[in-house]
Amino acid sequence: SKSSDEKVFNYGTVAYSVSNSNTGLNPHNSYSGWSTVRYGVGETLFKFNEKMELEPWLATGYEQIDENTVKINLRDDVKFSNGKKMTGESVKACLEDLVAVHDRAPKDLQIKSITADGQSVTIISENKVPGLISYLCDPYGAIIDMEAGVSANKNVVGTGPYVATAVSDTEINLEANANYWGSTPKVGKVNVKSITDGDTLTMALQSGEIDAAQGLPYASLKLFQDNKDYTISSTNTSRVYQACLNYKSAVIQDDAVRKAMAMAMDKNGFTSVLLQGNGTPAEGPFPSNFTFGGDKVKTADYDIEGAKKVLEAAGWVDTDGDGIREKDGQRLSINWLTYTSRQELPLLAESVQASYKQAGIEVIVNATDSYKDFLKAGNYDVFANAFVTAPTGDPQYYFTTHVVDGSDYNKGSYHNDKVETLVGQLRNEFDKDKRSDLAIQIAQQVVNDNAYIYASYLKMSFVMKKGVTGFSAHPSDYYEITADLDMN
Amino acid sequence: MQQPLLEMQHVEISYDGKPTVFDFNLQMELGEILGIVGESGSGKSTLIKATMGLLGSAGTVTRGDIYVKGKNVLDIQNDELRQMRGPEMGMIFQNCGSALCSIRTIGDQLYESMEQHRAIKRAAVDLLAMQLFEKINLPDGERILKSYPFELSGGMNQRVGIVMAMIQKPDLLFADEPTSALDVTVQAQVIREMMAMRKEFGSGIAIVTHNIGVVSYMADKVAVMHQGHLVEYGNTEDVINNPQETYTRKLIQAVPKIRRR
Amino acid sequence: MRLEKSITVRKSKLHKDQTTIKLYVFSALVVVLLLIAVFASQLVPYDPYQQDLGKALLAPDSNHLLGTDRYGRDLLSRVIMGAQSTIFSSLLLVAIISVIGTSIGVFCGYKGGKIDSIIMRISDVFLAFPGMVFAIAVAGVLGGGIMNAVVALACISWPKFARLARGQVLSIKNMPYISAAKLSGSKPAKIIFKHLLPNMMGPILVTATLDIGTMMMELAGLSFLGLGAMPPIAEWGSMMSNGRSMLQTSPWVILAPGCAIFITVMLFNLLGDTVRDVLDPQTKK
Amino acid sequence: MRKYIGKRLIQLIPIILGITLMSFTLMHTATGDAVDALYDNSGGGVTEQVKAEKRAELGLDQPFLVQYTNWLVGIATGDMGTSYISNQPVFETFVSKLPATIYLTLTSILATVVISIPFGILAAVRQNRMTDYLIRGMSFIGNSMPGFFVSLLLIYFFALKLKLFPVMGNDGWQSICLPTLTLAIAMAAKYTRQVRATVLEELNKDYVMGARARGVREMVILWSSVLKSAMLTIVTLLALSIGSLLGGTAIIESIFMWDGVGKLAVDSIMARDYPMIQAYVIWMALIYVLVNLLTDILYHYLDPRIRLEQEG
Amino acid sequence: MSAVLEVRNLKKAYQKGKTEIVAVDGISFEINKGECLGLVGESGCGKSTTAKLITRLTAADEGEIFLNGKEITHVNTKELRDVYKDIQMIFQMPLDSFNPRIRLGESVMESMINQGMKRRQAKARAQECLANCGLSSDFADRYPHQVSGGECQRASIARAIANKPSLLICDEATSALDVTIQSQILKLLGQFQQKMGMSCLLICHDLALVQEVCDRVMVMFNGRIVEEGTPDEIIMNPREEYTKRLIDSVL
Ligand SMILES: Nc1ncnc2c1ncn2[C@@H]1O[C@H](COP(=O)(O)OP(=O)(O)OP(=O)(O)O)[C@@H](O)[C@H]1O
Ligand SMILES: Nc1ncnc2c1ncn2[C@@H]1O[C@H](COP(=O)(O)OP(=O)(O)OP(=O)(O)O)[C@@H](O)[C@H]1O
Ligand SMILES: [Mg+2]
Ligand SMILES: [Mg+2]
Repeated sequence: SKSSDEKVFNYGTVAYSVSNSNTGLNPHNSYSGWSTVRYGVGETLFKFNEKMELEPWLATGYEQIDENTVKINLRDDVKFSNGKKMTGESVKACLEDLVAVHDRAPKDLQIKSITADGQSVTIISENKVPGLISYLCDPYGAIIDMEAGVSANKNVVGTGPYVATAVSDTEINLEANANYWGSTPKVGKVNVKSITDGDTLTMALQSGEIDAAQGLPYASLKLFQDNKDYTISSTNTSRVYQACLNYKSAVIQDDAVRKAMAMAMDKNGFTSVLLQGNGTPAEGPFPSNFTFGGDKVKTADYDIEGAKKVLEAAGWVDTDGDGIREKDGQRLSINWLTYTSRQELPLLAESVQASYKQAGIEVIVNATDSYKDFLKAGNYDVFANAFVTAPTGDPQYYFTTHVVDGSDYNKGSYHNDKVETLVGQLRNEFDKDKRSDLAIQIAQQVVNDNAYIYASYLKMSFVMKKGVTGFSAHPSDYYEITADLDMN
Repeated sequence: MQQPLLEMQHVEISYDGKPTVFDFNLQMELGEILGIVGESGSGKSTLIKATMGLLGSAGTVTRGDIYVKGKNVLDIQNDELRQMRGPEMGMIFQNCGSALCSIRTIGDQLYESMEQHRAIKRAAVDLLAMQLFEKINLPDGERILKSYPFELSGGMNQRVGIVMAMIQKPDLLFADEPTSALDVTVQAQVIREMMAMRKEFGSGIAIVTHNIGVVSYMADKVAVMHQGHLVEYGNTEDVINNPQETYTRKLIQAVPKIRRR
Repeated sequence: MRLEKSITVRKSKLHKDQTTIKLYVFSALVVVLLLIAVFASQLVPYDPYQQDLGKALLAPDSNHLLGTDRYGRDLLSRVIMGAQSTIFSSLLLVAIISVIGTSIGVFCGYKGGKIDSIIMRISDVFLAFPGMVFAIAVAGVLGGGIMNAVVALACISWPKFARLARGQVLSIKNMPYISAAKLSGSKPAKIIFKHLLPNMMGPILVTATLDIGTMMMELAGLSFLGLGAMPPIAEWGSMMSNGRSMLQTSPWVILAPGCAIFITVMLFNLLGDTVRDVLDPQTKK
Repeated sequence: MRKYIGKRLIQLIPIILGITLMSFTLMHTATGDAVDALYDNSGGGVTEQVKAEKRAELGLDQPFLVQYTNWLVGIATGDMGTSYISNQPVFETFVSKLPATIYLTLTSILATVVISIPFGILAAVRQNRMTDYLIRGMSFIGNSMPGFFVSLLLIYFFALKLKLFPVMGNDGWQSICLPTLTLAIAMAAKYTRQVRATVLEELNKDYVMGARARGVREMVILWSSVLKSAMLTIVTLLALSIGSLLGGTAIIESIFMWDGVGKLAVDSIMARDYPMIQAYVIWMALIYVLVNLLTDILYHYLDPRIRLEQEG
Repeated sequence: MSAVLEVRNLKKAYQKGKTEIVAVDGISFEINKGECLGLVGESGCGKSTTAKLITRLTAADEGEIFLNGKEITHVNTKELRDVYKDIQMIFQMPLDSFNPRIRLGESVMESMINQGMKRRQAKARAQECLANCGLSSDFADRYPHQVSGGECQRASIARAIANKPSLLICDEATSALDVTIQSQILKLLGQFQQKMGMSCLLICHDLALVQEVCDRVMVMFNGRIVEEGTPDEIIMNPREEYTKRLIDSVL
C-alpha cells in the first residue's frame, strides 16, 4: 500500500463558501473557525464526544474556582505547526484576541480577564457563565499562534494534524503537520473543495474526482447506499427543522389553530419519504444524542382526525364547502415563509401544505431566499427554518435566542411567564443534571404552547469511497478531518 | 460545322404553372447581335433568366431545350452552370442597382466575380475596370470602386452593372435594357463598347431594348415579342423597313423621332 | 444546322400552398395546447395536488402514465395543470416585452436624433442593470407572485427587443418604398405599421417565439427569490429544477415537464416560422 | 470616428451614475438590511448593539444619499471599499474573479458562432428539407432545456460515462469544455434559428441573383454577401449575449465550480453586500456601454447606410 | 401664368468620407401651371437628387422651394402630407419603390385611402388607373417581384396619377416601357395636363420624347442648370458644348 506521503484525499463539501461566512481559517472572524476545526488545522481546548459530552482536547481539564472563575490546565506536549510550543501565554493571547475582535464570542464568554501561568490559564468572567467550557468548544475557540498571526490569504498557524498550504474562497489545500502532537496523520495531502451544487458534488464523487463528499442531495444518496464501492457515515445532528409560529398573527394566536397545526404535521412521512430516511422525526428542539433531548419531550402524534376535531371544537368549520375552514368570516389560511437554500425546507413546506389541507387549513407557501425582507415586513404566519440548537452541547443557547422575550430568533414574539422564569434559572444553574432537567421543562412548555413545531433533525452523512477510514460524521458538525483519516 | 452559340427549341416557360412564354425558337451564331424588342411583360427578361438558370423557384421551363454552345443549360449540373455564367454567358440586368449587394463596395463585388473564374490580382481587376469605366464615360473610377451602390446615381449603377458583365468578355452577353436609364451620350458609348467587344472577341450579344434606334444601329437580327410569342424574326433592315406583323408595325410607328432642323 | 431533337417536357414546379396548410395545422395545435391549459382542471386524471407519500417516485406505468413525483403526486396531472400557469405567464411576458420593446425600438429608429439617443441610453441602463437586484427589489416592494415576476422580467427584458427593432428600422427606413409611402401621404403611424413592421417582423418574430422557452426558464429561476410560482403550483420550469437531483435516480420527474416545455417551445416556434412565411410574399403563391 | 467614440465614452458617466444610483436606491429602500443579512447568515446570535456598532462602522446609519455620496467620493479617489461579508477589498476581489468569466465568455461566444452560423446557413439553404427539420428540431431542444439540465446531462455523459472531461474545476483546457458547451448549446440554439431566418430573408433579394449571374459560387455568395447582411441582426443579439455573459452566469459557475463574477454577484446581492454590488453594477454598465459602442461601430461597417454621426 | 413650383438656389451635397460631392449646386427654376418641363442631363448630374429635394424626401442644404406660392422647404411632417396631395413622383427604380410585402393594387390605393376615400371606391379607382396604364385587373393582386420591369413601372405611374396631383415628377418614368405603351402613357399624361392643368417635371434621356411632349426643357450638368429653353430651341440650336454632344449622340 501507499505511504502516507503519497496519499491524497480530495474532499468535496457544500459547507465551505462565502455565503456561509466561513471562508478562510481565522477562527476569530465570523464563522471561519468552523473551517479551522473541521479541516484539522485548529483544535479547541475541549471537544465533544459522540454523545455530545465534553472531553479535554488541548486542555487536560478544568477547575471551577468560583462562580465567575475557571482555571484550565493545558497539555504540555502540544506544538503549533510552526514548531512553537503551546503555553498558557499563547492561549491567553489567542483568547484575548478572540474577545477583542469576534462578534459573538464576547457576549457568550463575558470574559473580564485572563491570566496565564505556565501550562494553565485562569479566566474570570463578568457574570456567571455556566456554559463557559462548552462555549470554548465552539470553533471560534480554536487555539492559534497569535505571534504568527493571520496571513493575507486568511491562513493561520494552529495545532491540528494538518497545515494549510493554500487558502482561497473555494479551496483549501492541506498537508500533514509534521509537528503534530497526536498520532501522525495517515494521509499526506488533503484538498478541501467547495462544491456548492449538490449534483456536481454527486457526479464528482461518482467520477472519482473527489474521495468523499459532504452535503449530497437526498435523492443522490440512494446512488451510494446500496453500492459496495462506497461507504456512508451518518449521524443525527442538532440541526433541527422547525416552524416558528408568529403570535402577531390573529389566526396563530388561536390556541386551537396552533394545536391543530402541530398535530397535522406528518413528520414521519417527511423524514422517511421526502428525506428518504435521512432524518429523524423531532419532538422538541434537541435530538436524542443529548441527555435533555429526544423523547424526553412529548408531543402530540400525527393525527389529522384529531386536528379536525380540535378545530371543529374551536368553531372553525368549513361553511362554504371549499375544503378550508372559516370562523367569523375569517378563512383558516396561513402564510408559510421559508427559504430554499436548505433543500429540506421547501419539502417540508409542501408536505405540510398537503397534510394541513386535509385538516382544512390552507397554506400559502412563500419559499424565498430573500426571506429576511419578508421577516422584517412581518406579514407571515409561520417561519420555517433550520437551526443548530445546541452547537456547544448546551441547551441554554437555544432558549436564550428563541423563546425569551425580545431574543434574536424569537421572530414570532412568543411569550410565556413560566418559560421566562425557567430560562432565568437555567442561566444561573451550574449543575449539569439540573440544567438538563430545566431544559426539558422549558422545551416541554414551548411544545405544549405550540409556539414552535419541530419537524425533524438533520441526519448528516459523509459519503466516501470504499477504503476511506477514520472519516465519520459527528453530531456537533465540528469535526471532519482528523489524524485518523486514512485511505486504503 | 460550327455549333450555334445559342439555340432555343420550343421553349415554354411557366410561372406557377401558368405559361408565359410559348413555343419559342431561336438561333444565334457567334459574333451575332440580336435585338429583342417587344411589349413590356411579353417575356423578354424571362427568356434571358431561363437561359442563365436564374428563374428561381416561381418559374420553370416546362417544355423545350436551351443550348448554349451545344450544352443544354437546363440539364447541366449546378456548378457547371455556374462556371459558364460570367465568362461564357454574361448578363446585364434591367435594374443593375438592385442586382448589387448594397452593403459591399463595387470594387469588392467586381473582384469577387472575376476571381471566381480565374486567378487574378485585385489590382489587375481594378485597373481593367477603370479602363472600362473610362470608355463608357464614367470618370473617377477609383471613387466608383470604393463606393457602395446606394451612393451612386441610377445611371452610374447601371454602368457598373454593364462593366461587371463586360469585364468577363463573355461569349454570349445578354443585355436586358442596359441603356434605358442612361443619357444618350452614355448610351452611345455603351453601345459602341459592346460593338467593340463583338469585334475584338467575337461575342454574341442579345440585347433587349425599347429603343428602336439602338436596335437598328447595332443589331444584325431582330426578334419581336408579343404576349409571350415570337411574332417576328429576321434581319434588322427587313423587319424595320418592312414589318410584317401588325404589332411590329404599331411599334415602329410609335417611335418618337427627334427633329433636327 | 443541328438536328431537331425531341422536345423535352419538364414538370412545372407547382407550388401547393403549403404555408397556409401549415398555418392551419400549427394554429390548431397551438389552440389545442391553449385549450389544454384552459381546461386543465377538467382534463387531469388525478388531483395534481393530492399527495400520497406511499406512492412517491413511482416509475411510469399504466396507472400513472408519466409516473409520480416525490410527494406521490401524479406527474401527468401536474404537467397538464402546469400548462396553465406556465404557458400563460410566459406568453404574457413575451407579448409584453416584444410589443413594448419593438414599439420603443421602432420609435427610436424611425425618429432618430436626440430622443433616440436618450431612450437608447436608458435602455442601456436597463440592459446593464443586474436583473437580480431588480427582481429582489420588485419582490421587496410588490411581494411575491407570478404576476410580479412577469413585471420584474418585463422591466429588464424589453431593451433586447428595442435594440433589435431599432437595428431593423435603421436598415429599412431609407428604402425607396418608404419614401414612396411618405409621398402617398401616409401618416408615420401607417408607415410604421404597414411598411416598416411587416418588413422587419422576421427576426422579431423568431426572437419572440424563441423567448417563450427562455422566459419559462427565467420565470422558474425567479421563484427562488420568492417571485414566481410557489408550491404547490405546478409550473414546468420549477418542476424541472425541483427534480434536478433526481436525474440519475428517477429521471421521469424531470423529463415529464422537460418534454412539455419542448413541445410547447417547438409548437410556438413552428407557428412563428409559419407566420413569418405567410408575411413573406416570396414563399407564397 | 475618434470624436464619436470619445463622445460615446463621455456618455458612460451619466449611465454609470444613473445605474449605480438606481441600484443603491433599490437595494436600500426595497430590501432588507445589510447588517441583518450579515449576521443572520449562518444562524448566530448577535445583539442589536453589536449590529448597531457594525452599522456605524460601515456608515449604514447615515441617510442613504450621504452613503451614496461617500461611496462616490471613494470611487473618485480610487477606493471601492471593502466587502461586508469577506472584509476583503472589493476591487481586488472583483478583479480576481474576472479572468475566469472573461475566459468562459470568449470560449462560449466563439463556440456559439462556430456552431450556429454554419448550421443556420445550412438550414436556410436546405429550407423545408430533412437537414432543415433536423437542425431546427435540435435548436428547439436546445432552446427548451434549462441550463442546469444541459450541464447535468453533459457532465453525466462526458465526465461520468465517457470520462473525457473533468466534472468541475478550472485547470487545463479540458475543464472549460463542458461549461462552454452548456452555454453555447443554449445560445447556439437561438442563433441558429436567427441565422436561418435572416439568411432566408436575404436569399430572396435581387443581389443574390446578380451574384449568381456573374457565376459567383453559392458558398461565396452566402459567406461574403448574405452573411454580412444577416450579421446586423446577429450582431445585435451577440452583443446582448456578450453583455450578459460577462456579467457571469451564477448557475453555470456554481455547477462547474467556475470561480467567476456571476456567483460572486448573486452571493453579494443575497447578502446585501452593497460595495460589492456596486462594483458589479459598474462593471455591467461598463460592459454594456462598450459592447454597444462596438456594435454601433460594427453596424456601420456591416451596413454602410447606417451613419454613426446620426446617432451620437 | 402662375408658377406651381418655384425653386430658388437649391443646394445639396453628399458626404463621402472626407470628400464632399455636390450633387445639386444652387439651381433655380419654376414650373407653370399646366406646363411640362423637361430635365435632361448626363447620368449622375443630380436630376434624381433634384426630384428628391423638391419632394422633400431628402433635406436640402440650402435654398427654398415654393409650391403654389407657399414655402415648403421647412414645413413639418403633418403639413408635408398636404403638400403630397399636390406633388407626386414616379421613382426611377420602380421595383424598389414598392413594398415587397404589399400587393400592387394595395400600394396604388394607399394614397387615396390616406385622403379619406372609401376602400371600395379606392379599389375601383386603382383598377381604373392600372387599366389606364395598360395593366389588366389581375395585376392588382400581384406582388412587386411577380411582374416584369415595365409592368412595375406602369404600376408606379398608376400610383402617382391616382390622386390627380397638380405637379407630377417623372424620374425616367417611361424608360423601361416599349414605345407603344410609352405613347399610351404620354397620351394619358397629356390628358391630365389639359383637363386638370397638371404640371409635369419630366426627367428623361430620350430627347425625341422631350421634344414631343415638353413645353420647356432644362439641361443639367454637374449639378447646375446650364441651358434652358423650348425643346426646339435647344435641340436645333444648342449653345453649350455638353448639349451639343447630347444631341449628337442620339441614334
Ligand atoms: N445617398 C447618397 N450618398 C452619396 N452620394 C450620393 C447619394 N445619392 C446620390 N449621390 C451622388 O450624387 C450625384 C447625383 O446623383 P443623382 O441620383 O441625383 O443623379 P441623376 O442625375 O439622377 O443620375 P441618373 O440619371 O443616373 O439617375 C451622383 O454623383 C451620386 O453619386
Ligand atoms: N415571379 C413571377 N411570378 C409570376 N409572374 C411573373 C413573375 N415574373 C414575371 N412574371 C410575369 O411574366 C411575364 C413576363 O415577364 P418578363 O419580366 O419576362 O417581361 P419583360 O418582357 O421583360 O417585360 P419588361 O420589358 O417590362 O421588362 C409578365 O407578364 C410578368 O407579369
Ligand atoms: Mg424585363
Ligand atoms: Mg436618377
